[in-house]
Amino acid sequence: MANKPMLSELMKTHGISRRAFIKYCTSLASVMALSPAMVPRIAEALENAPRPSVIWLSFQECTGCTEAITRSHAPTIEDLIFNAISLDYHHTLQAASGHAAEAAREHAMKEHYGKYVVVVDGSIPIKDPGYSCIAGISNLDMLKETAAGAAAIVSVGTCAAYGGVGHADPNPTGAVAVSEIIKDKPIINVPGCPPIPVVMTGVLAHFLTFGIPELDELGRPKAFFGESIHDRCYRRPFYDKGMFAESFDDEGARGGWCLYKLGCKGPTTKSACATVKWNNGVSFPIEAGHPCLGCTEPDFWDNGGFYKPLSVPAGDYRKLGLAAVAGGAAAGVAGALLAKAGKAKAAKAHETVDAHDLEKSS
Amino acid sequence: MDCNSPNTKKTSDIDDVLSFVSTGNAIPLLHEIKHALGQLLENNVTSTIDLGAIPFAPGDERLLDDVLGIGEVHAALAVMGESHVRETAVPGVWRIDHFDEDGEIQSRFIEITFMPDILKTQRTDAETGLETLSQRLNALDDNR
Amino acid sequence: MSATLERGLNALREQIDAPVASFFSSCVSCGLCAEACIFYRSTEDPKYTPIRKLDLMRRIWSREFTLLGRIAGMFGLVKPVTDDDLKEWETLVYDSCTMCGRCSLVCPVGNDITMMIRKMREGMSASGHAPVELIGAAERHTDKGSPMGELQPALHAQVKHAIAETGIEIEFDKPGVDYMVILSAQEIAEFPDVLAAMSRIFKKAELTWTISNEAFEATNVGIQLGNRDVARMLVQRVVDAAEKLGVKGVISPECGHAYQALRWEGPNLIGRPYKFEVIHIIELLDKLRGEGKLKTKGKNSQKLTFHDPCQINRRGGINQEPRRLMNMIAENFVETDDAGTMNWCCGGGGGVGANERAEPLRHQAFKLKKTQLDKVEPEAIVTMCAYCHHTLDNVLEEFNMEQEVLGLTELVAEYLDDDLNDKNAAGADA
Amino acid sequence: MNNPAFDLLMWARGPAFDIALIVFIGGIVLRVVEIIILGRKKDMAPPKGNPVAQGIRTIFSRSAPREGLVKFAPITYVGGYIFHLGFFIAFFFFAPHIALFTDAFGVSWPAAGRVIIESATALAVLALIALTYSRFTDPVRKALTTFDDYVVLLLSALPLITGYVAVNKLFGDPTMMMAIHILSVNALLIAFPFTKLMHAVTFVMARYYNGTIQGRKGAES
Repeated sequence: MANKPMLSELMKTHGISRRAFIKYCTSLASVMALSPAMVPRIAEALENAPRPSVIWLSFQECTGCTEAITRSHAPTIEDLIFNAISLDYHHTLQAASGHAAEAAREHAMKEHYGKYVVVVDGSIPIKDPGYSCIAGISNLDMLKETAAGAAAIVSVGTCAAYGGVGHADPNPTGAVAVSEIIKDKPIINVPGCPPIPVVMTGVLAHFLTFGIPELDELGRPKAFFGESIHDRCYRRPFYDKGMFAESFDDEGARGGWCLYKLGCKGPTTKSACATVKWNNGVSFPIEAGHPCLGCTEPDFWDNGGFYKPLSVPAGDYRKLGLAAVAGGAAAGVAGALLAKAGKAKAAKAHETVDAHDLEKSS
Repeated sequence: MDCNSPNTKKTSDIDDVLSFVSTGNAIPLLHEIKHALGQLLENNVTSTIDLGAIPFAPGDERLLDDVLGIGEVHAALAVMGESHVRETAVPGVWRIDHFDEDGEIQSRFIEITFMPDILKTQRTDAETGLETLSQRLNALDDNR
Repeated sequence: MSATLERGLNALREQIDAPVASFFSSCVSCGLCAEACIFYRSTEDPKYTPIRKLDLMRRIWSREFTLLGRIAGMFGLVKPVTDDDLKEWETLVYDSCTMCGRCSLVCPVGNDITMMIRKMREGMSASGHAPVELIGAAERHTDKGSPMGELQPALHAQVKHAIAETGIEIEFDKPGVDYMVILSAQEIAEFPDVLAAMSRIFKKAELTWTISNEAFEATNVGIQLGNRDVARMLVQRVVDAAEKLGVKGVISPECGHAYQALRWEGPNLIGRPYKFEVIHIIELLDKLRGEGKLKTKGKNSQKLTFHDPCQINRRGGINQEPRRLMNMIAENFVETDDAGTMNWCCGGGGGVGANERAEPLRHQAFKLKKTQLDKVEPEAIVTMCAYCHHTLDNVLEEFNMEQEVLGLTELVAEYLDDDLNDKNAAGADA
Repeated sequence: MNNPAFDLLMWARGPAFDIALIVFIGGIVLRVVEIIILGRKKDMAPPKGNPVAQGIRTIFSRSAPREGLVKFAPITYVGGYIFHLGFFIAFFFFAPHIALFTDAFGVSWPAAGRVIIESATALAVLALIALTYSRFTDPVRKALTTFDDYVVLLLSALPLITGYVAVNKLFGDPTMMMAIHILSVNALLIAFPFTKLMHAVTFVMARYYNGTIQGRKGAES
């Protein structure tokens, strides 16, 4: 696996023309939100990219991220990007198993110490590390051990990036994100449940060409997570015109109106879904008629109900409101009674006067 | 609800409404194109505008198509999926749409140039072509 | 017994009710009441902003009638009201407010500021901060039956005079008649012609009426002073006399606050409805006109305008009645700007006219009315309040204005279609 | 890992909103009950007009200015109308706000478009600036103005401004701005019963009482 041909060689052997490669680079630039002027540089960098060894660690996860990334129907240049890396360990995909598999990981770590890339999907339980083990090694230990010699870590999926579903309340396993454990390595978060495959390859492409991309405060590449879904949503004009679907089966829903009132989290969710879309650009949740769940955001499971509009209070405020009415009424009665007592006292103290009592004696 | 029930009138109504929905981004974009065309003529500078980088609604799309129109050249490329290179009715302004092998849109550009680069034969491809041609000629020689 | 701070504060406490609480809760200190106030508009001094005149009452409300104010008071955020405060407010509450009620009509949140000034004066008077003139008038009214002192002899003389003039008998203390007439001290002293006018009109309309020796005074200084004990006592006199005579109704004369006192405050002061009705003389005249019992002949050819007394129109609800009468007898009736409900006060109402130190301010305030009068240039001003009449007479002289002021009742009588007018007309022809 | 902006947003629309709502509702009920229980004596004077009918009519009719007065306080009148109308439109016709009412009461009504909402918001803010300016410059208003008034002006402006910034993403992280927007609304809710903001409820009572007092006399109100 170690002596893979360079990308240009690969293209030649696959009969891919330079023109196709330029087309890919152009589209890649568009996906990464880079200027079209950058295309020549991308092409050059991709051709001469080093081929880092990649160790893929899967912890508390559903394999959805791996599924997503391997679900390309047609062989594309994305495949080539993957071919350009040396995936030395991925316990779901690799042929080897058991000791042989672990040996491959240890070998890669030793061979490429300080240079390999660790890709993680899944959260890490820390309440009891024994909740999730691979080959008898707890996730926590394996992450620490593997991360020690890594050049960078890519946390793929919301679980690895932010804890995800495992971290959701009440978090029985004490699941945490990679960044909670590893503090001394650059970490690129590629959240999403799962992340868009093109985004994953785009990040890898960026890493191969220009190194670690510019990240936002949540460790996400700005190129893909710089703007909210709401801002890029093709249904945004309906929002601006005040046209909303009120249920999943009304005129608005059929007419493709804005899904804000059905709980769409687009306004607070940063992701490229609305532009890059899913399944090779076929569609994305909102286009399919479902509000955005906000899966690229930390704690999206617990950020209010999926079908609750963002502007709606998250708590059980109705009961509280009724309690407040009762409490306010009680306090009001108390206050009024105090006031009335004062007034009654004043009335009692009232001595009928006549016109001769209106001047001060002094 | 029966999702397959044909309700064509309804759908066309919706399309009609949608086509009027716009973000207002088309007009500034057209001005940018005009400026770029001026630059091309004055300083021979080509420009590329990534349509994926601008929020566009169907109404914007319609306006852009209406204003630019369809020109004389239309090239269909077969490069890992189709690509379409069309000159608009405003010569010097080209529309380039890249599709992947499933026929889904990959990226879309407007190029302001005398000749889009993607149409030109790449040097390495020509080199490969030379090799290929040589091999084929050799094969002919061998078979002779 | 004498006035003290504690009695003043208690009096204010007694006055605070749900409307007051809702008014203070609603004020957003927008300042629009100032634009309606005759004293602010004529001086542009912000201290005359109506709602500010109530600040002491607001503080008591806040400190003692709201739970939150109580708490704020504990932290010293709402200061208690002191005697010095009341002293400082005296001129604001008595000199610069005629209780004209314009502010209550413009307040966007609907605060009846005028009603609160009335309440505020309860506290002011009980704490000994009422103007001496008003206290003096109250004492005279209590002891001698009228704010001007002993007026009974004068009244008898005027009645005699009226009988002589009209040839129609006027009987005192006659039970079982339709109406008991009461008069304002101003009418008895300055405008006694109203007696003859009423006498003739009622005769023609076949109404029976009388005057009580026990209660002929209509004014009620207790209302202006802001003292409900005094006001109640004065109302009670009229009520007792009327109920003793068993009259059908009491005619409230051309006097603003007298109408306010007897018609609207009275039943609440004595705590029960009357056994008779109270009707304003102009209301009655208009009613007679409507029933065809009041007919006139000829019209006044002068250019006439009408001055609305605040307590009778804006605060009393008598607006169209005088206008219908005016149209019956005036050939050239012109209205000033803001005529009717939003008419400017003459400047003398609410006890301000009796208050000597308020005179310069009162004159200043008249300028607003003057501007309106100058615009229409009437030859005479008709009104239906003897005190407005009195104030206008004085102030017109002060400003060297030529107009004559006329009482509406007298003016109507002048054109009454009766024998006396026929005789006079015949005399004039001859 | 947490997103501090989203955590703040969740706190703002969660516990903070709950607290604000309790204070808001409890406070309003407290103050209204306190006023109503004070009561007023039955009026013994036989009515000339219809007090109750006029009281109810005045609740609405007093929304119009008294003729001829606007020119004496143009900023107060025009600014006042624009602010109240703008705030009303922005508050009741912006879809996310309607969603709140739908959630709470199950009622819904058509939303206004962005142009209307944003114009209303901008105008309301401009009106508030003008009203604040006149509190500094108009002698009457200056003399009446207390600390309370400035607090109220600020608290009314903040939700408008932060809402505008959050929706238009003018600056700051949009999620953070949304959180700040909701927090500013919470602040408004909490302050409501304890400040002059209370007039938005009690004006109904005040106008009604004024109307009944005048209506009994058959006088205008």
